Amino acid sequence: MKKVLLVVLITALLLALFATPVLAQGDGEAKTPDSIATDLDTVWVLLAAALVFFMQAGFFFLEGGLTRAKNVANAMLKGVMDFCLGAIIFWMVGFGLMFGLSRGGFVGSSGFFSNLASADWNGLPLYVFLLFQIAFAGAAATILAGGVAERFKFSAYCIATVVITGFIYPVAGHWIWAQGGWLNRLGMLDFAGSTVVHTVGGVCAFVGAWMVGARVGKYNPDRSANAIPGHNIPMAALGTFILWLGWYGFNPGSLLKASPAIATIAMTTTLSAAAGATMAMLITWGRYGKPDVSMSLNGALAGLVAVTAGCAYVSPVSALIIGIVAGILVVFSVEFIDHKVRVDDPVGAVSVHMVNGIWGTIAVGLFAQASFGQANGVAAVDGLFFGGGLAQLGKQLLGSASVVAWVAVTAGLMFFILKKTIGIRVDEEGQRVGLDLHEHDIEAYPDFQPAISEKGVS
Amino acid sequence: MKKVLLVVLITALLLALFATPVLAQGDGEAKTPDSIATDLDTVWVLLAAALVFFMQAGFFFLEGGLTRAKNVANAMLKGVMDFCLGAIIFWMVGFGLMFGLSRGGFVGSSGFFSNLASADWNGLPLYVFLLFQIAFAGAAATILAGGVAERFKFSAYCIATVVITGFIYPVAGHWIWAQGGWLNRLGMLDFAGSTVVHTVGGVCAFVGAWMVGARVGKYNPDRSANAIPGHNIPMAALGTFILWLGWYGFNPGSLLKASPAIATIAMTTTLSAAAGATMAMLITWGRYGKPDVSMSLNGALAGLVAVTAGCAYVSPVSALIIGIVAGILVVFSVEFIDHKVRVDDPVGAVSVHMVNGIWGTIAVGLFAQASFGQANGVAAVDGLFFGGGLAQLGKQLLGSASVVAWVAVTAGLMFFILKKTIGIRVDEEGQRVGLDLHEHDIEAYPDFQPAISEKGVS
Amino acid sequence: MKKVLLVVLITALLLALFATPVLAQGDGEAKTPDSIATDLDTVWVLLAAALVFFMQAGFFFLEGGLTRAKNVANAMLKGVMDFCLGAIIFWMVGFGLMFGLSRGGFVGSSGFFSNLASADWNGLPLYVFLLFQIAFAGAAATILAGGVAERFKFSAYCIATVVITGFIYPVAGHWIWAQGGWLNRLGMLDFAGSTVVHTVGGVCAFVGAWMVGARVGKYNPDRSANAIPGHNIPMAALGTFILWLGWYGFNPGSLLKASPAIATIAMTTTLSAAAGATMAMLITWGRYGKPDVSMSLNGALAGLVAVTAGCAYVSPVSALIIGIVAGILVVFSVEFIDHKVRVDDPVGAVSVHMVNGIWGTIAVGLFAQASFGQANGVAAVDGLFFGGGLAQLGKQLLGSASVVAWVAVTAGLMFFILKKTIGIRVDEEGQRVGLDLHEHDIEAYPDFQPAISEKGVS
Amino acid sequence: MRKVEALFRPERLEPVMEELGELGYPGVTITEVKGHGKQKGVTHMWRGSEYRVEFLPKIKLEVVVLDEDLGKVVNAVVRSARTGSIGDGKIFIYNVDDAIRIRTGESGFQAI
Amino acid sequence: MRKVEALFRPERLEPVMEELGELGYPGVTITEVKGHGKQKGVTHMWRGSEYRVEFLPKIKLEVVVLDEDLGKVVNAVVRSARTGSIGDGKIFIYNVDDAIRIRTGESGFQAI
Amino acid sequence: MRKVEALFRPERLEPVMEELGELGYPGVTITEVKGHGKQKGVTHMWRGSEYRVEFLPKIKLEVVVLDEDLGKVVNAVVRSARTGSIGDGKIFIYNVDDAIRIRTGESGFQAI
Ligand SMILES: Nc1ncnc2c1ncn2[C@@H]1O[C@H](COP(=O)(O)OP(=O)(O)O)[C@@H](O)[C@H]1O
Ligand SMILES: Nc1ncnc2c1ncn2[C@@H]1O[C@H](COP(=O)(O)OP(=O)(O)O)[C@@H](O)[C@H]1O
Ligand SMILES: Nc1ncnc2c1ncn2[C@@H]1O[C@H](COP(=O)(O)OP(=O)(O)O)[C@@H](O)[C@H]1O
Repeated sequence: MKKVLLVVLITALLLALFATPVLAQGDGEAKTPDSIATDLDTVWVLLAAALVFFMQAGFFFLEGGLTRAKNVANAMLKGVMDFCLGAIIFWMVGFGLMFGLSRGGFVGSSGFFSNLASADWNGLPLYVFLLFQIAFAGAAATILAGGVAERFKFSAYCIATVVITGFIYPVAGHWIWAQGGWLNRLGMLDFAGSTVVHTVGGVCAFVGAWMVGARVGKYNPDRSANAIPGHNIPMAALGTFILWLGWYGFNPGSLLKASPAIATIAMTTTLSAAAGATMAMLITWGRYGKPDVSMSLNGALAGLVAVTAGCAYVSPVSALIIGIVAGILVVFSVEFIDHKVRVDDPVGAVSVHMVNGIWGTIAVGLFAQASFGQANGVAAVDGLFFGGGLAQLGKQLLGSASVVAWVAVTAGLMFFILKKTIGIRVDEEGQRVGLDLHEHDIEAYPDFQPAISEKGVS
Repeated sequence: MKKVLLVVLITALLLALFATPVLAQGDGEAKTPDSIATDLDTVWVLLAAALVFFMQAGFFFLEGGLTRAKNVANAMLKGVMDFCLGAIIFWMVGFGLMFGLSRGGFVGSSGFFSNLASADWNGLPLYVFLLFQIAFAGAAATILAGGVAERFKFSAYCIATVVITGFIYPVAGHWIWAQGGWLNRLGMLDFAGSTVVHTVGGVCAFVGAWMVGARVGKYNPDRSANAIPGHNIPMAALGTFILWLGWYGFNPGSLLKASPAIATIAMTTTLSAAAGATMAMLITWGRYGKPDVSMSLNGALAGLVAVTAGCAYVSPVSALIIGIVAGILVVFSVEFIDHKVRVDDPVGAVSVHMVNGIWGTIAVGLFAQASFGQANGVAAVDGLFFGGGLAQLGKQLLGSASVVAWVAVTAGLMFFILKKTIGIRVDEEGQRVGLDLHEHDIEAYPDFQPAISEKGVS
Repeated sequence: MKKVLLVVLITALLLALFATPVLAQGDGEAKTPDSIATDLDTVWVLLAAALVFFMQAGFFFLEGGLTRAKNVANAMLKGVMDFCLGAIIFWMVGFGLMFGLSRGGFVGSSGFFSNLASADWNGLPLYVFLLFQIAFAGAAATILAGGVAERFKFSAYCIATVVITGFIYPVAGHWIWAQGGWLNRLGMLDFAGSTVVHTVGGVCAFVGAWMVGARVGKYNPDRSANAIPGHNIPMAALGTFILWLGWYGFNPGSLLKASPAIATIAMTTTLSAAAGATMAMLITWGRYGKPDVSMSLNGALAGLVAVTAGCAYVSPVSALIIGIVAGILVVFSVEFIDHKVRVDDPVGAVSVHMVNGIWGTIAVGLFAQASFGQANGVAAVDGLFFGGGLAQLGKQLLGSASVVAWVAVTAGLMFFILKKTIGIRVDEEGQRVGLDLHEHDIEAYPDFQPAISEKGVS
Repeated sequence: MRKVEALFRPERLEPVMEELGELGYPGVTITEVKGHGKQKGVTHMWRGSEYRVEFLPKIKLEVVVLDEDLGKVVNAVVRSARTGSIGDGKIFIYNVDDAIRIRTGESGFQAI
Repeated sequence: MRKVEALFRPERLEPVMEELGELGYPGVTITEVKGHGKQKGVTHMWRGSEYRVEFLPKIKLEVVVLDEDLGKVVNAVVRSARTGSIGDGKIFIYNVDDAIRIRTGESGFQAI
Repeated sequence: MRKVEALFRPERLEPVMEELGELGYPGVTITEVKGHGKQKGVTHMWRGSEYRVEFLPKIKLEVVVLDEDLGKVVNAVVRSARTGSIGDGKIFIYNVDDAIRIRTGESGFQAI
């Protein structure tokens, strides 16, 4: 040990003597308005990407809080790993499929494994755009986690994440967001991803939740549903606020440049979220007798998801209305899926992301105003309610339906293959002891005594 | 279902054929230094607003952590809903009352329900300014939550929030921050809101806590106080750090533009917070024998609140002193209010926000330095300790006293009316079972076994 | 009281009558590209500093989550106070020692107690640079906390924090980051602080953990190690993500200006983190049979620490490889330190920060590419694997070894003196009841019933 | 010696302890338990679905007393734990063969 | 009167309660306990080190019954709590001297 | 058969279990309880106000033994749980009418 150190030191000293230190070069070039604008856009999109990245923590805290203590470490690791795996895969292949040179409007075909010292994407440094898109891919993938919570095999989850970020999501994204994507060329509008991110994630969650089956104990033989309360409400509340915070990167950041328009976009985002939470609170107050905490949290998220497609095209008042509808939708949708459809969605991922992703996409066709789109420097289109007729609405419906179909089929196939090979469901005994012990041999809260539940220790 | 889809698809396809896709227009206009400056200011204030928004989570985590487990879901929902209701109401009326055309320096009268595609507020996009102000209004309102924690009716809380963000806060804000506000014209200085936000919120909390009465079990028949320990110290610590993080939007963001001055403002903010926590720790160490965790957290917040008025006018050394005083004040104030005033303030909201809001406002009159104000591009005023005499101090005292009086009267009236109508206090039985079950029919932590407390299960 | 108020009011009114209100001056000067560039750099570095500041919460949540419930309030207060004390001390002396006029390349000698209305540091406002550096100093100091968790006296911890941020860290930092620092002049490269921050903090943690001794119950008489599971996995997961988020300030912020290079830096940072977590997960899956949650979290952090030195000099692919190695290293290092070295490091601080800090520093000598450094406007150097030969590697080894030696000696001396004077170890009984009660007379979770552990109540 | 094992509502712990304190019987052990009896549990709502909590929290208080004090103690508990509504709980009396104080090794009535 | 004290696996609580419910013995008290017996605890892994959890969670169910019902109740519990593997637990029977219903003050068999 | 019910300090659980293990009595049930006795609770400080915690955590260890082993077990617990200061706790001995092993249905001494 000592000798090694000595040799190292001496070598280093010798090297040092002869070395020509290469100091950092000052960037002597004069600043120009254009170069500064690029610098500013880079800063803005990078910080937006960081906020969207942080949404991962919001997702896994929301899921963890709304499910049981015995599965919370699994929820954490799913949330960590879907981002990590997703980031690598999306950088490798997803990005190329999504934003590469379009093959027939259906899929991209260049830009894989980017490894350039300096590159550019429509005036923005490539890597900040890529990073922003990685964070989006992570969000789309992690929506699945909530829907299949408390019973999905971790190994299968990792593979699903890879397939979603590497294939299902980028293809859908290509259609709508790539220059040459067929829905993009058609004029379908999805500003920040009600369809691209939330519908894709929500449909994955729906199909996954359906195919993995309900949690043990969720449905009775008479087909009635049991409630399985979440174990940590503050955790869910913080998760929701982290998500909301992230949305200030998600929506205004999607403009991909600094401009006064990001202010308007942030404003519509805020009003829709506030309206969604308010409505969900009021409706549960009316229906259940008391204002429901977890539904109000879902309401805020529903408002955020719904305004995501239209945030740059609609007015603040319209955003408020979109949020109101979202807050109503989410409550009834949760009940409907729980009691009628009987797909077990522990955190309401389907109601928040799929249902309101679709609603938000449609809402563009109803509420878009050319004046807002124009002022924000994006598409100037009038929706049905502002004299634009059915044209845009039709495109929105088509876009939403196509993506739903695409994801339903591909995700369905994926889950089917996983089911037939490595399996996707943790067995009854594994669910009973909890995924933390069963999948990771860990207790999330070993210092706290678990409460005795009806079914034994929870 | 199938048919509908078919029709939709066909319609959409037909539409698509004839549609003229409206693509996003590149903003062809050349960048100018001025336009970039606006873009930059927009980005900066938007991100500052996002940080201030996130302070909501800091507030509800601090409150939740310093109170009992049986009331924590209620604390969460209060924190969520006061922002949501506040955002909508402030956008509707508060903003107009605060920043609209001044009526006699007392109240604004324009700018309600802003719904413009593009608008401007003193060179800044209107909506980013509005969003920043919404976040501030939310902060002012949510301070109440901590003071009345664990016994206030949720319905009454929602109404109080609406009144504060829609009327009480904007009027006080108009006086000091609107161009024509009477205190503004007088030259009272409150850079980021020690008075406007914190004194307003703190007085609401004080009056509210006083009028709702102490929590069951807080005071004994012999008038001595019982301690009611908080249930989750890490939660309170995270809440504090989220708040501190938010302050980097709150204080430097209040300059409303990007400039080197934000660096100085962030610096004074940091030193005061650090000094506040350090002093609170040292004093509790001396007084109680051991360094107290929750008081040190309060100390940091006290330092932050106190430097908020002066952060752009004082030197780093002065900021340190302001923080030191704040850290001392908060400890003695908590004890004084608990044991002498006998108003039950579970989280120290009054000591942190009202007492230190007043102290911070006064401190401007003592520590302001024209050199700092000038360098920061704000008011160049010398305080008492820097040769400026009593002039500024007088204005500060007047401003603080006026706002205290305004809020005490209006909030008092509001709570009085609420008390006489729907009631503001959860009854003894409701407090015993906890507000989570009583107000929301939810258990925040159903999987953990509650500890047996002296008074039965906590 | 009433009278005082009256007098105040009257005085104020009189004053007001004669007062000449000093309104905020508009900054009439025209914007130039250069002034805007400075404004932008200020905003960027300020927000980066805020993110790095928030890493404190990440650190104390990670530590708290990976240790026992009875010590968590202590972990919180350590994390709060090391930042608060560190901020004050670093502003007072540390900054001057680190970035002041160099005395022989060894230590700085100016810039203490900065208290200027406006000052400049290489074109950046001084205070934003200072704030950024304060946040870094806080990070270096707080790494110690995790290593000595659950048994270190709080008083001694406070003093250690002061010495680290006021002396040990700034001197090491001077060598590498100050213009005239001897390692800097030699050409050693440590872009964002794998050595300056992480190795320094990690060696402090190692020496501290070794000198304070293992926690009671950690090692058996037969020298075998017991596992002492952490009490709150979600807390650790959130802490990790807060840290990761902060790294988007830490690494790209270290460029100290807005430029497209920050995008590349953020990209390499992300890929290394993702690779680190993925590898740690896979290796634990292989070795322990199941994917380990806390190790995967450590893996992400290991990847982040390792890429910190090289993030601006290496390509995305290289970053991925650096992260892969980091993820492998961290798992084996944790086992090695636990079972062979027998130094009790509850959270893996040594493996994450020291081991990977060294690895990351070395990695620059292997993976640096002149093309990347040049494109990012920093040093253009080729590492061993890119045809640069051993030159840079030698410098890196020398730099790392020198800093390890410096910190080992000074920190060792510091802990030795502390041990001989006020003592550094909480006695057996104190550890048994927990540091929360013993050091702060507080229960972190009084409303939850502790689980019965093997050794009695945990 | 007898053991008095009382099961009652958590919120009655304070009055019960006060009464016992007055009797000079501060040596007690309490356990958090859950009970089910005539009182039937409650229904809560979670996201639109109802669920029943069948077991309600109760306190189990155990105090070992000398035979002659049995009546006093039982009466004290009944008095102070009663609210009059269903769910007030039960007291069971057991015989104790012996008692040992760990600290001193004393046994029998001296240990109580 | 007798007390039936059954120690069994937490996951058997639901079937046990169902069987007892059918017998009309809904008055029960349960406690979360930890047990150690022939069943020896489990080994977990934490960051590369193994650790043993010696005590496994069990439910203690107490029900005081009239002497004549003892057999039925014991049989019901044995039937419904059994899985057949080690760790199924034990039932212990104690004599109860007296029972008092706090709400009414009734004692003896009326209190059960 | 007798039940040994020992109440002692949580930190003595490990030595107690070791001693019992040596006696070959690994079949035990433990419960987290809170106690109040001669040892009077502690005072803490919360934000400048004092508050008392009257009940201190104790472990209740229950082990049912054959009559002939009673002495050994009691002695083992007394030896290993003692610290000598107030609050060391008590041991109570009860008679057990019967024991049944759920897994096998065996009863009486075979069930222990
Ligand atoms: N036979 C019994 N054996 C054991 N515990 C019982 C029995 N009967 C009642 N209990 C306990 O007493 C509590 C209160 O009993 P319950 O029948 O609900 O009300 P009340 O005592 O007012 O009739 C129950 O929750 C349970 O803990
Ligand atoms: N002698 C005893 N005294 C008290 N509790 C016992 C005794 N023997 C067993 N138990 C309890 O019963 C549980 C199951 O016993 P164990 O020996 O593991 O399995 P089995 O009953 O199937 O033989 C233990 O965990 C413990 O709680
Ligand atoms: N008469 C009693 N009945 C039930 N439990 C008792 C009795 N006396 C003491 N205990 C239990 O024993 C514990 C220790 O008793 P204590 O009087 O504090 O100390 P010591 O046993 O050293 O005299 C108490 O906390 C309580 O749990």
